[in-house]
Amino acid sequence: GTGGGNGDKASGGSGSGGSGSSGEKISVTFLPKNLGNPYFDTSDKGGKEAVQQFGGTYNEVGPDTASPDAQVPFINTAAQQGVKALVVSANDPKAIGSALNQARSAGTKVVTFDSDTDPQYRDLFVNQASAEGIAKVEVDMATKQIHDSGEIAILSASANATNQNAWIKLMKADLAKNHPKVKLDAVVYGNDDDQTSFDKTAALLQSYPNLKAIISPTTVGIAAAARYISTSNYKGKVAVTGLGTPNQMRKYVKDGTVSEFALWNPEDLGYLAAYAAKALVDKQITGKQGDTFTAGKLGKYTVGADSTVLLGDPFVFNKANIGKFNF
Amino acid sequence: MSGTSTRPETPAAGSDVAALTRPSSMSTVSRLTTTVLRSREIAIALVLVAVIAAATIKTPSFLFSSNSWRDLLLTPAILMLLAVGQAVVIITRNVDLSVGSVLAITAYLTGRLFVDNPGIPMVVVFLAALVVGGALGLVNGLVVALGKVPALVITLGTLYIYRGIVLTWAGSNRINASDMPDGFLALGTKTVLSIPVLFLIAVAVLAIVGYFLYTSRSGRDMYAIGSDPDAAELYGLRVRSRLVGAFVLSGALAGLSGVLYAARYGTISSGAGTGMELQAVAAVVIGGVAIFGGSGTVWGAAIGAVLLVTINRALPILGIQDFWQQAVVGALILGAIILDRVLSARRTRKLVEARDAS
Amino acid sequence: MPEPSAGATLELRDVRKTFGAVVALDSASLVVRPGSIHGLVGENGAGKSTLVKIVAGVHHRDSGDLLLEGRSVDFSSTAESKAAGVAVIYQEPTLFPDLSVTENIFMGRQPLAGGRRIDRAAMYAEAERLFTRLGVRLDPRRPAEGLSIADQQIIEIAKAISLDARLLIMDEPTAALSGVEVDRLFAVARSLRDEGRALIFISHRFDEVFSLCDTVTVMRDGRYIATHPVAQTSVDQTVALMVGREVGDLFPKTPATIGEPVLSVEGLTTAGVFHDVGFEVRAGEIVGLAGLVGAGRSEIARAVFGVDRYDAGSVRLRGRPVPPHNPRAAIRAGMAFIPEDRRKQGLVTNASVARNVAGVIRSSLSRAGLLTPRAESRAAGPWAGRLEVKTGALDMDAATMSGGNQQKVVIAKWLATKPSLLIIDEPTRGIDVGTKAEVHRLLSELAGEGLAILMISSELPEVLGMADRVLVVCEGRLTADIDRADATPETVMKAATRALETHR
Amino acid sequence: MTTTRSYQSHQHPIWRRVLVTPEVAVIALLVLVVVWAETSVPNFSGPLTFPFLVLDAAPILLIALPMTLVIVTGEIDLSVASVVGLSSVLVGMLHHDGMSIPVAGVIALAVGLLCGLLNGFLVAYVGLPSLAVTIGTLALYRGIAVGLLGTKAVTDFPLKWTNLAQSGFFTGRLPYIVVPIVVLGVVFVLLLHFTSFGRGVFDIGLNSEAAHFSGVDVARTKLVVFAATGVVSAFAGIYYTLRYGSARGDNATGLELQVIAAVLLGGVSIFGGRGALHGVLGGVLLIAVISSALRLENVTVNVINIIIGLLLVLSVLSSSLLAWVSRLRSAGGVGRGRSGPRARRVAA
Ligand SMILES: Nc1ncnc2c1ncn2[C@@H]1O[C@H](COP(=O)(O)OP(=O)(O)OP(=O)(O)O)[C@@H](O)[C@H]1O
Ligand SMILES: Nc1ncnc2c1ncn2[C@@H]1O[C@H](COP(=O)(O)OP(=O)(O)OP(=O)(O)O)[C@@H](O)[C@H]1O
Ligand SMILES: [Mg+2]
Ligand SMILES: [Mg+2]
Repeated sequence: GTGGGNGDKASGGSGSGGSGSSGEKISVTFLPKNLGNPYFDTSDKGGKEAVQQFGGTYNEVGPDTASPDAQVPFINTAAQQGVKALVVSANDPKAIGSALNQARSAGTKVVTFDSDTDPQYRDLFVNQASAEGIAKVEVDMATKQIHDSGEIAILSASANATNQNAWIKLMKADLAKNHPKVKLDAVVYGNDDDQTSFDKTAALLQSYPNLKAIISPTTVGIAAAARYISTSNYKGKVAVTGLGTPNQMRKYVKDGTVSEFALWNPEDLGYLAAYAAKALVDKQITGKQGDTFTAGKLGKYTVGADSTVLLGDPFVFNKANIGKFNF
Repeated sequence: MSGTSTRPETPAAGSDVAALTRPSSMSTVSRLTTTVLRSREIAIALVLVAVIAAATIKTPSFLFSSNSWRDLLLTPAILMLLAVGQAVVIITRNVDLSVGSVLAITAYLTGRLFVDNPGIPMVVVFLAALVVGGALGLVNGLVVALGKVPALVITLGTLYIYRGIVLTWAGSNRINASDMPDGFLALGTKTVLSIPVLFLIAVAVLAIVGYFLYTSRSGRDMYAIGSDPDAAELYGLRVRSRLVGAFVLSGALAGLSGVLYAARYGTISSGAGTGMELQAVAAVVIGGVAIFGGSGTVWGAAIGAVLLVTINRALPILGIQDFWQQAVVGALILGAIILDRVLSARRTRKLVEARDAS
Repeated sequence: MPEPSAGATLELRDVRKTFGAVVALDSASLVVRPGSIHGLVGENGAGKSTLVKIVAGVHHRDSGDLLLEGRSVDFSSTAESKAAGVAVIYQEPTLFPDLSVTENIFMGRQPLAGGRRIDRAAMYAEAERLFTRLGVRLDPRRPAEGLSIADQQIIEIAKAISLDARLLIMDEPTAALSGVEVDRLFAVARSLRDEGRALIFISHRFDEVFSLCDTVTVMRDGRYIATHPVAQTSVDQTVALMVGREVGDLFPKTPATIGEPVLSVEGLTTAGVFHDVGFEVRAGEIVGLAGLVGAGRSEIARAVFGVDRYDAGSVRLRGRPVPPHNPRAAIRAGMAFIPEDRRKQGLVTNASVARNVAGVIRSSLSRAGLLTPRAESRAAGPWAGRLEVKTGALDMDAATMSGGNQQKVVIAKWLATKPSLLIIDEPTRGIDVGTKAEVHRLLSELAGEGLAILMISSELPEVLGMADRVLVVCEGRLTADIDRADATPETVMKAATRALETHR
Repeated sequence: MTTTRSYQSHQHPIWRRVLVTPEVAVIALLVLVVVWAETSVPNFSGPLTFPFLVLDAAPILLIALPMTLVIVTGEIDLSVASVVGLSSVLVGMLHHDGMSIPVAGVIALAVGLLCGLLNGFLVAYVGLPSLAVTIGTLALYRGIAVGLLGTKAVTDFPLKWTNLAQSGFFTGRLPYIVVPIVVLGVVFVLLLHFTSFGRGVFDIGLNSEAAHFSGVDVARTKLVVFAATGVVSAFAGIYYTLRYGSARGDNATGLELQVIAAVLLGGVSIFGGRGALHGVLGGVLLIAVISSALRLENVTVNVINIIIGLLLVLSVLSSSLLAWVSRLRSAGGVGRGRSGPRARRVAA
C-alpha cells in the first residue's frame, strides 16, 4: 500500500515494451531467496502481473533452501538462457556476485529486490523501504507497547542475512540513543525455519524471564514467535512485533497476541521490480541517479543514490486495518 | 561338555561376571535391579537429570516457571516419535533416512485436509496421516526387503523423492495457523494433569512399541534379524515381512509426527522437518541402540531424543552462546557412542574372561 | 538310486540344483529311515550342504522329488520345513549373539501366555530342561555372545532337539568339538535314534561316521553314488567310492634333513590365554601343535605371527627379534600364516583368485609404486599351478570354489611370499580325503626344501602322521615336547589332558 | 606336484569385462543424457554450459574422490560438508585477521586433516561405527564453524584469488579448478586402482579380518582414507569460499548427502569392496548434467530432487533386478549349464 500516481498502463512503458528494441518479448526471471516462502510468493505474483501487463515472458525459479550456493546455478541458467532481465533477492551480498556479473556480461540486466547485493553486482536495487525507516518503525512499535522500559530481544532470520543485520544494527543504535530504559537482552536466529524460530522463542522466554517484547524482523520469525506466545501464558505479557504478512498474522492480531506489526506490500515490490527491469532492458534508464521511469499502476519512480529505487515507507498493520489486506 | 559345569572356579553369584554369565544364579529381584541399574537407559536418564538440574540451579525458571515444565515435555514429543520408529528400524540393522520428508508430507497433508474440508473430524486427519506415513514406509520396506538392497541408499533416495513430492504439491504455499481449526491447534499445547497431550501421545506410542518389542514374537524377531540377518534367514524367521513391518512402523510414526508438527507449530511449509532424519538417528545412537542392530531399546532412544532436545534448550541458560550449541550436541553424540563402546567392550571382555576362567 | 522304502522318513529322488552356471546337485538321491542314523559323506563340494539346505527349505530344488514320510513336499522357507518336523544344524553356527541362549533356542516359537505375550518363565524352564537332558550347565539367561564354539554348537543341538523333530540333520557338527564333547553329542544322537527319529550325520571324519551311523551314503560331484550299511563296508571302500579313484598314502611323510632353528619363541604370555610358552622350530622340520580344542593353540600361533597382542615374551626368526603385533613385520621377516578359518581369515572370498594369491606379495609386484592386474595374474599363475588349484580362470571369485580349492589358494598365497617359516592352523579342516593327501604331500615336500613348518591340528592322526616333533598344549601351557618316534595317541592325549587331571 | 597347470587370466573377453559393468552403465546413461540435452534442450550447447557445470560440481567432484575410498573400505563419512564449512570459516577469519590466502589455506587444510584424523582415529583405532561417529562430527565441526564466525560473513577476498576460483583458461571456457580436479583425480585413480594400498582398501571392504591376517594394516589404511577425506574436503572448502567470495558458517550445508548420492550412483557398493572411480565421475556428472539441463528447461528443483532420488534407488536395485531376470531365465532353461565348472572339475 505505498507509492502513488496513476495506474494507466499507457504511460511510458508499454509502447516500447511490447515491441522492445530487438522486437522480441522481454523475458524476466524472478529468483527469490527460496521457493516455498509465501512472502516471495506474493512479491513474485506482483512481478508476474507487471510482466503480463507489459507483454513480456515471466518465469520464476529458485532453490528449495535459502543458501547462496543454491542460488548460483539458477543465475547461471538464466545467463545461459539469455533472459533479458533477472530479478533476484540475494541470499548473500557477495556470494552470488560473480555469477551475477557473468550473467550481466552475457547481456542480462540484473535487478535486486528485497535483499541487495553489493552495488557492483547489479544494475538496480528496488528497496522496499529505507533501512532506517524499517528499523525505526520496529523500535517504535516495540517501545510503545512496553511503555519505553524493560527487556526486549530480537528473533532474526539467518545469522548472515544482509538486510536483517543492517536493520538490527540500526535498531541497536536507535535503542541506545533514544530508549535508555529499554535493554536488548539477546539476538537469536531462527534461520527462517518455522520450527527453529518457534523453539528459539521458547528458549528466549525461558532464558530471560523478564522479557517484555520480541521484535522479529522476518515474516517467518514473527509468525513463529506469535504462535508460541499465543499458546503460552506469556500471552498478553510479552509483546510481539516486527515484519509480517497480514495473512500469517491475522489470527494473532485477532486474539490479541500481537497488537501491531509492519510491512510494505510485497506484491507492489515485485511489481515495481519488474517494471524497473523492463526500463533497464528498454534502455529507458541505466541506473544513474535521477533517472525516472513509470511503473504501471504504481506511477513514476526516480532512481536514487547507489542505483536504488525506493518503494515507500513501511505500512503498519493493526486490528483496525488488517481486514482490508489479503496477502 | 560345557566347561562351566566341571570347573571349580565358577563366578560367585552376585559378582559382576555372574550378572553376565550366570544371571539365573541371582534372585529375581537382584537380577532385575542389576539389569536396570546397569542399563544404558539409566545412564542417559541420569545425564538428562543432571542437565535439567544444572539449568534449574542456574535459572530456576527452567523448571519452575509456568510454561517451562510444559515445554520440557512438549518440545521433545515429535523427535521422540521419530526416534522410536527409527530405533525399531535400526534394531533390524537398517536405517530410515526418509522420515524428515515423510513428516513434511503428512504435516502438509494435515493442513490441506483442514483447508479443503472444513469441519473434518480430527480422527480422520490422524488416521490419514498414519496411513499415508505407513504407505510411504511400506515403499521403503518393500524395496529394501524384496530388492535385498541397503536401506541407507534406498531411504537416501526416498528422502529426495518424498521431499520432491511435497515441494511439488505445496509449492510456495504455506498453511498458516488461521487455516486450521482452533480445536486442533489447541492439541499442540493442551495438558492433562499438567502433562501435555502431545507428550502423552508420544509416551503411549513408546509404551506400546516398547511392550511389543519386548513381549511379542515379532518384536523379538526384529532383534534376531538385527543381530545376524543371515542366521535369521536360515532360522526360518520371516525376515522380509518383519523388515517391511519395521519400515511401515517408522513411516507411520513419522506420519503421526507430521500431524503433531502441524498442531504444535501451526505453520507448515514444504521445508518442514528438513534434517530431522539425522537428529532421529542421533537420538537413537545416544539412547544406546547399536547402530548395527540387535540391541538397544526404544526407551533408550526416546530418552536420547529428550536429552538431545533438552540440551539445546538448556545450553543458552548454562551460558553457552547460541552459535556454539551445535558443537556441544556433536560432542554429546561422540561422548555417548564412546561411552557405549567402553561399556560393551567391558561386557565382552568379562564374557571372554568368564569363558577363559571356566 | 537307493532302494525306495515305504516307511522312509525322508526320500530324495534325482534332485537337481544349480546356482547360475554351477551345478551343485546333479542327481542326488537319499533314503533315510526312522530309528536310524544315516551318514552322508563326500568330498568338498560334493553337494552335501546343498542337499541339506534343500531339505531345510533354504534353497528350492530345480527338479526331482522330495518326500517326507511318503508325502511330496515343497518347502519355500525354513519355517515350513521346521513346521513339518525337520530340524537342521547347519555347517555354520547360526546364533544371535545379542540374545540370551534361551531366546536363541526358542526364537520364533516362544511359548505364549495370554494376549500372545511371550511367557518368559515357561521358556526359561523349558531351556533348563533341555540343558539337563544334554547334561550341560549353561545359564539360560546369559547372552549367546562370548560362548565357546563348542557351547555354540550345544545351543544349536538344543535348538534342534527342542523342535521335537522327526528328522534331525547335522552338517559337520563335530568339526569344532573335542573328544568329550563329541561323545556327549553322540549319546544324545543315539537316544534320539532310539526314540524312533531319523538322523542324518555329515562329517569328514570317518571314525565318527563309522562309530555313530548305521548306514552311509556316498555322494560325488552332486550325484548319488552308493548306500551301504556300515556293517557291510569299510573306510577304504567308502573313500574309494567318494574319490572315484585310488587315494595314495594319506600321510606321505618323507624324512627331511633338519637344520638351523628358524623360529624361537620364549616366555610368550597373554593373561588368561596362554602362559610362558617357549619352543623352537628348525629348518626342514614339521612341528605339530596338538591339544584339545580351546587349549589356546591358535592363539599362540596368532600371537607369534602378530595378529594378536601379547603381554610378555619374545619371538625371534633366524635370530632376529620380530616386533610384536605387527603382521607386516612378521611377513617381512619370513613368516607365513595360514589361519584356521579360511573364509573369514584366510581369503577375501569376493576377490579373484589372482588377487588372493598375489595378496601378500603385491607390494613387491608394483613398479614405481604402481600395480597392475596383469602383474598380479602373472605372479599368481605359477603358484596356483603348483598347487593345482582347480579354477577356470584366474579372475574367478574365490567364493565360487570348494573348500579344498580355497585352502589351496590360501596356501599358494603364502608360499608366494617364499617364507622361511610356515604356520598352518588346521591345514585340512573340512577338507576331503583326496585333497587332504595332496596337502600333506605338499607339506612334506616343502619341509624337504628346508621350510620350517608349525602345524596346528585337532586331528591326532594328522599330527602323528606328519610331525617330526609334537608339542602339546593344555590350557595355555606347553605340557609336552614329544619326538616323532615316541608320539602315540596315548602320550599325546595324556599330555593334552594333564592339567585337567591335576586340577580335579 | 611336478605338473604345473597354466591358467587363462580371465574368464571373459576384454570387451565384456570392461563394458559390462555398472560403471559403464552410468557413463552410458551420462552420454545419453548429454546427447539428449545437446540436441533438444535450448541453450545447453552454448559456451557457458561447461564452465558453469564444472564450477558448480567441483566441490562434489573433489570430495567424491576420497569419499569413494572411504565407502570402499565399508565406512562412511557424513562430516564432509561440515569440514567444508569449517575450512571456509577458517580461511575467512584468518584472511580477515590479515593473513594471506595461501597461508590461511594451508592452515585450513591442516585443520581439515585434523578433522579427518579424528574421524579416522575414532573409527579405526577405537572401533566405533563410522555412521555414528560422523553424525557426531557432522554436528561438532559445523558447530565450531558456526560458533567461530557467528553473524559475521567474511566477503572481502582479494580479486586475484576469487578470480582463480571463478574463471579459467580460454576466457573462462575451461575453469582453473579443472587442474586440481584432474590432478587429484589421477592421484586417487592410481591410488585406488593401481597400488598395493588401493588393493588393501578393497580387501578391507570385502573382508577386513582376512586383510588383517594378510598383513594389511587395516586401522592405518582407514585412518589414511578418512584423513584424505578431511584434507580434500578442506580444499573444497577453500575453493568454495573463493568461488562464492563468502565465508560463512553455514556454507555447503547438506552437501554430504549429495556427495554420497553421487558416489553410490556411480556404482560403489555401500557395503564396501566394490566400486570404481570412473563410475563415480560418471555419477557426479550425471547428476550435474541432469540438473543443469532440467533447469534450462525451467523444470523446478522439486522434480530434479525426485529424479535424483529415483536414479539412486534404481542404481542399487538394478543389480538385484538383473540377478532376478537372469534367475528367471536360468529357471526357464534347466538343461543348460551342464558344461559349467563342474565339468571342468571332473576333467581336471
Ligand atoms: N549359494 C551358492 N552359490 C553358488 N554356488 C554354490 C552355492 N552353494 C554351494 N555352491 C556350490 O555347490 C557345490 C556344492 O557345495 P556344498 O556346500 O553343498 O558342498 P559340501 O558337500 O557341503 O562340501 P563341504 O564338505 O566342503 O561342506 C560347490 O561347488 C559349491 O561351490
Ligand atoms: N563364540 C566366540 N566368540 C568370540 N570368539 C570366540 C568364540 N569362540 C571361540 N572364540 C575364539 O576363538 C578361539 C578359537 O577357539 P577354539 O575353541 O577353536 O580354540 P583355540 O583356542 O583356537 O585352540 P585350538 O586351536 O587349540 O583349538 C577361542 O580361543 C576364542 O578366543
Ligand atoms: Mg558342507
Ligand atoms: Mg584353533
